[in-house]
Amino acid sequence: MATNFEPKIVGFLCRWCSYAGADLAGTNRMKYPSNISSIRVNCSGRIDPTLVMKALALGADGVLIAGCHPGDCHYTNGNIKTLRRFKLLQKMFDQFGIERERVRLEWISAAEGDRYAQVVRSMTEQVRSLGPLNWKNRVELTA
Amino acid sequence: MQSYLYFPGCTLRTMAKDFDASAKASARALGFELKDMEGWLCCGAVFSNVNDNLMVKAGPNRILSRAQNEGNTLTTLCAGCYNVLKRTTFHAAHTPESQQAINTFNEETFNGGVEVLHFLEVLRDRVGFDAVEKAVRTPLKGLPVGAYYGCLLLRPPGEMKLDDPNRPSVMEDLFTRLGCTPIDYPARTQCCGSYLSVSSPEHSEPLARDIMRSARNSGARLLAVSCPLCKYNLETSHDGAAATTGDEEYLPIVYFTQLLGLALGLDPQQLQLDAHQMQRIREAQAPGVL
Amino acid sequence: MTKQKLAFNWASSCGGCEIAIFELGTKLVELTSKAEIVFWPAIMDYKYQDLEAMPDGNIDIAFMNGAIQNSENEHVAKMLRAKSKILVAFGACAHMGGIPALANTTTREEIFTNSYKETPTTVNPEKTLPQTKVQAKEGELSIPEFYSTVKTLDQVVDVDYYVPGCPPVGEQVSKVITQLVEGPLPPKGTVLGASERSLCYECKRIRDERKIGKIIRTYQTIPDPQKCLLEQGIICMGPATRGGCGSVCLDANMPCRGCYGPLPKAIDQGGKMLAALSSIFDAQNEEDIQKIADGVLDPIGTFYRFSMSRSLMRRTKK
Amino acid sequence: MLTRCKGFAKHKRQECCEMSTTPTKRVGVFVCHCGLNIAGTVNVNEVVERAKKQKGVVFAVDHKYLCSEPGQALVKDSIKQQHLDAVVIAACSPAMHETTFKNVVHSAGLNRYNCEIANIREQGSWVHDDHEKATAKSHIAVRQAIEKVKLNEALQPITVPVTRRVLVIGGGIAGIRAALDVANAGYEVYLVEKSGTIGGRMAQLSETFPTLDCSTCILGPLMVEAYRHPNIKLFRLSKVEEVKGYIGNFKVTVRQEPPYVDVAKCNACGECAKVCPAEVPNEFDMGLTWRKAIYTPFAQAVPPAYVLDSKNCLGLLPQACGECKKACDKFGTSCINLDAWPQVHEFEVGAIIAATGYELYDATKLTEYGYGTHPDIMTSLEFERMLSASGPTSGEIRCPSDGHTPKEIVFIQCAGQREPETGLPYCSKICCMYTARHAMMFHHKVPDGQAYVFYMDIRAGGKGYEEFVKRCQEEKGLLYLRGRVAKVFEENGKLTVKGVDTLSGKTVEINADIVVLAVGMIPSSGSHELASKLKASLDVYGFFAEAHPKLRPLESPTAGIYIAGAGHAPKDIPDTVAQASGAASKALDLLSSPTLEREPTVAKVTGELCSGCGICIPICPYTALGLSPTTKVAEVSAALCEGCGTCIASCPSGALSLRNLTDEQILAMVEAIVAS
Repeated sequence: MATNFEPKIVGFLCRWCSYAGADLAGTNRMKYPSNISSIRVNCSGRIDPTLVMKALALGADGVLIAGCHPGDCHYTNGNIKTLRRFKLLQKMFDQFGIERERVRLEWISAAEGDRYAQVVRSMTEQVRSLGPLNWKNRVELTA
Repeated sequence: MQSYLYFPGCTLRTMAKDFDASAKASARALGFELKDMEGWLCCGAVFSNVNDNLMVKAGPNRILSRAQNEGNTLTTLCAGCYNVLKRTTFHAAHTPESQQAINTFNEETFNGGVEVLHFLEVLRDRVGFDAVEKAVRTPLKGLPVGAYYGCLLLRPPGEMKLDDPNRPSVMEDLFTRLGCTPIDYPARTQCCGSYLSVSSPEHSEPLARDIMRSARNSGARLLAVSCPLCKYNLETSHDGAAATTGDEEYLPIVYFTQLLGLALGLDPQQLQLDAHQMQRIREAQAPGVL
Repeated sequence: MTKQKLAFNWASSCGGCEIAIFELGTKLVELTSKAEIVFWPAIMDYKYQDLEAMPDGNIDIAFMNGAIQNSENEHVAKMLRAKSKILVAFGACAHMGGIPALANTTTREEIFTNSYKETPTTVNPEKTLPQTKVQAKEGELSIPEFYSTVKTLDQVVDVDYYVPGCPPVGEQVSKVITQLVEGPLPPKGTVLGASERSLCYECKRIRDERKIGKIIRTYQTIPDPQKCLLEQGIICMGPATRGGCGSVCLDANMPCRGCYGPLPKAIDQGGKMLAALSSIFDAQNEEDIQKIADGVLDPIGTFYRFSMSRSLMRRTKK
Repeated sequence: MLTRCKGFAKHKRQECCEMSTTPTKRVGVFVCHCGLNIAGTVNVNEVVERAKKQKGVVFAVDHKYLCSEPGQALVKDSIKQQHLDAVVIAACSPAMHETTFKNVVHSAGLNRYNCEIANIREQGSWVHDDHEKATAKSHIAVRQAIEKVKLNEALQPITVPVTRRVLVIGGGIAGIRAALDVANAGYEVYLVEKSGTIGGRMAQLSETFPTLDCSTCILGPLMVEAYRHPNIKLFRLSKVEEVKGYIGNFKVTVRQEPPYVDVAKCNACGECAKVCPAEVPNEFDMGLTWRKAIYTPFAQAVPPAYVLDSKNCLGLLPQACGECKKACDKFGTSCINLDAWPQVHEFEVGAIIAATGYELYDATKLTEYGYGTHPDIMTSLEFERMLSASGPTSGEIRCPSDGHTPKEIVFIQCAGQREPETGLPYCSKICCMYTARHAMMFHHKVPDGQAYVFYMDIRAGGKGYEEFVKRCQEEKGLLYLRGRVAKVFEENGKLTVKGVDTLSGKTVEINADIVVLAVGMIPSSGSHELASKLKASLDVYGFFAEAHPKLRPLESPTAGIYIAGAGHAPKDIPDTVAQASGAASKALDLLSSPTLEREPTVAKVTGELCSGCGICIPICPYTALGLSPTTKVAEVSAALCEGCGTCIASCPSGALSLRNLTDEQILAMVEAIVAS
């Protein structure tokens, strides 16, 4: 795959844990690739699988959903509902042939800035090595 | 015949043949057999003082990785082997990363897929004490036996889970079924001094002596153990004790399997109980039973 | 007033939609007082030349059913579009790709190898595969090109209205035709002959508690005809599917398969159903959740049975 | 693809319906340098210039410190001069200054929701070294914010009425203090207590450290005050059955067992107890004494009347005995009614204070210490009762086994505590202190006795605490041994404590007459059930969780629920009282206005799209969703909704949406990311 390829990764971060964790990574000046851009949502439970699909269909190479660790959800158990949807979505994405590395669900607490940086680093590298997803053209080309 | 995969361990093939023999004989009398596992080697207990935490586990992991080809349980007699093997399975399951290193080193894969059983567990949880009681031919009526557990059978409790670390009852329960009168005494879960008896007997000896005393003071006339090293330390200490305190009273020590065998009506020779020991046991017991 | 000119045509479909119209019976006859049918190859002897011969915009209302799976489908679709004032995507296939669109989980190559080489009933010693052009002694013969990705009608031509269903149910069909013939016309892009709300809105079954402990397939049980199928563990596409079909499947004690397509504001029918279904999994930890999820054996086939081409992903990565 | 309007339709058509009508707002973008924090890595000018090119942006400018006074002024003035409808602030994380800038926008006459923050510092300049990439990413962030703010709707905070009453659960010192504070401020309080009297654990204590003043003497007056207070309605023998509603508007159902004794008439003559044949261990004395089935919990109990516990009474339905009633009718004031029924009370409150207190860890689990095998091995609270003048021995220290005065006593601190494997992992905080007090009291009462205290380390943080412990340690006949006890056992009739003194490095064996175990505090048994009724979360140990460990220690994460006392974490009396008053003032803060405001960014249902499939209803953790009985479709209670949005993700018809975080907005942001 082209090594100069810069993946585009959409990050859906829950406001109370993961977004705060991402901020902490900043406060501690931890470095990670700029390929991810985050969208702050109240709870990872807000993320509807169709939004993930749409993101990929629109041209994202990877999607990261991050929420509070189970048991820590600010909304009691929104993250568990995310997990339920994610598990089934993952199963379907297997069928669609979308590599699991492209769509990840991670639990990142407000204290885990380092973990956020780590996740972004590893995910960026994995997606980079997988190459562009480029879904739109893929569909057109195989017409 | 129901059979259990069995790990003998070095001592049971040298110093503690009687432990091995009595266990196997009793097992047969109870209708199951202890089948030696293929290619067993030292459990590694004696290396437990080396400072490389992973090397210690290399040996036991080999044993277990081999055992898992023959079955999903492995039965032991020696409390030391039991402790080492059981804890190895625990760590295999709970510390995957270091386990990875060990597996790579051993070139054999083990990830905790074997349940390590002590013979006592087999009797209690698999065979069942009721079945044992039914099989008793010559009950050891009123034999005031003190069960000695030591550390390795019970600790660390989180990993061993054999019985309550401070107030165990498995051996007492067994002995009651055999007709004995088990004696509860405070020191039964105290340490016998373990390998200190090699490096610095002056430290281990008093420990062992306390245990003997405690047992005797509480009215025990016989001690039953499940560990060759404990047995050695307790026995050797007694002489020391006798010498220093002028106390001649001899407290015989046998393996719990030997008592089991007797109660099941097996021939003392089969259990490798010599005449001397038998006499002690008779003395200890209410006269006219054996 | 002059009679309106109607046309019916099919692309990649099973013919069920044609039957659905044909079944109108006497209604169809009444219709001929207001409209005349100028093109309907399935019923009467028309050739494409007849269509080509027509001037642009000659047809008032054209009903096209079937998905676009090969170059012929596409060609005819374009021609019909040009000749018609109003083009209606009729039935699930034209609307969303329908059953044919499940071919989007595979490729032309795979389909060819399977059907011309591997199926046990195939006798094809030379292992010849269809070629779009072949030289025969009579000259060059050509057949339409087979597409790897099945498309909806509106993915190849501009479509004015949609009539969902596999097939659309009778009374809805006659309503739609009358409405289009007599006017007034609804806004372009309207989905006709279906409700704006999901099937649940008209479903008679009793709902108790919204949770699913285990996915059950229809052959594994005889569902309680009174209770909501979803709550019995049977995947019913009802919540994510337009009503208006008269819930015929549910009356037969069978779950909705989703042929009436996504709801007006739903981004994606299958995705929405997946979200709704998994949301009510009765499990709190990863292991249990996985167990239930594994009960959905074929997610694409379940959630996109009729809407693959209309979906966000449209096909699998191949 | 359905938005194009061509084709040959003959009739006149109205315009396309599916065209999403993007509101055309005049957006202003403000990019902050934050000194060099941002400008050091991000090319601010480029961000500004590229922002200007975005659709809808009519104004873009940068500033050294936007959060500064002049910076805020710049935003405010530009809004006016440029007639902006919406503002994007590209600066630090919204966690820092979102409120600040929303207020600025508000002060400039715009709706505060027409402001979005683009985080180009914490998730921009600070995490990327490469200037180009950091700049590019900052641009994306700005575009996201622009796209979102364009679709934001102007919202007004939701105001809900506040029922200006408070429910206090638990009648211990925490509950009493909180109830009194609220009541004294002039608001009504419902005080619910499960036992027959208020007073709680503190009533059982003999003295309190470090001042050694008599516990009941300082507690008693408060109990009476609370009982007599016109604003406090006491429900003893009561249990919270159900809690509905939300902050400011809770509907509470309380079930009250009857005392079977008319408080107004009873003069506590005690004739009833004399004849009662049913004897049970007295929980107030930790089972060291017996009481009758009809009894007074303790001398200072309020109300000062007898109470019958129906569980231990020989039988009420059918009446089996009735001796007490006969006696009462004969010698007493005939105040006993054995046909009384439980009552169910329903009332509304605005705030709830949970002060459920603690229980002791089950000492029998600590087999190494042999509790339960020998009567002279006791828990600290049992010993406490023995010290108490109102206790089983009227304050004299005697061995429970044979009643002789102990000469040697061993106190074991951290009994089963700070032991992740076999006991409680945490420290109960108060044991060092009361053990010191116990040892000192022992020495006062048995001057020729010898006390030993085994400790791991002394934790005496608190006013006058360290001094107090030092004083005890210096008493003669009182020996502190730093180390743990391995085993307590009975050998030839004598209790032996075997432990180690880590300072001398020697093992010690002590023959003790009494062994006292300082067992840890655990949440009281009911708290788990209560928490689920309150929808308040608990921590791993079952204590009530706080909203923030540092900054919001008085509030539960569930709005309108406040926590006080040892039900929140092990605490001593001063801390408990302080937290109780704190919780009370938090509740008063809520009650201070007749209405309260809530974030309006909540879920909403588009009725005509909803088919009432009901999927969303169990999804909501706050029961904010329900099906309307009339329209049969879902409806949101805006007051209950916390805006998490998990229902939206579950809605198969797209009828649900989250205000100012709609699918359209999220997708617009996604496009901003992938399109660039």
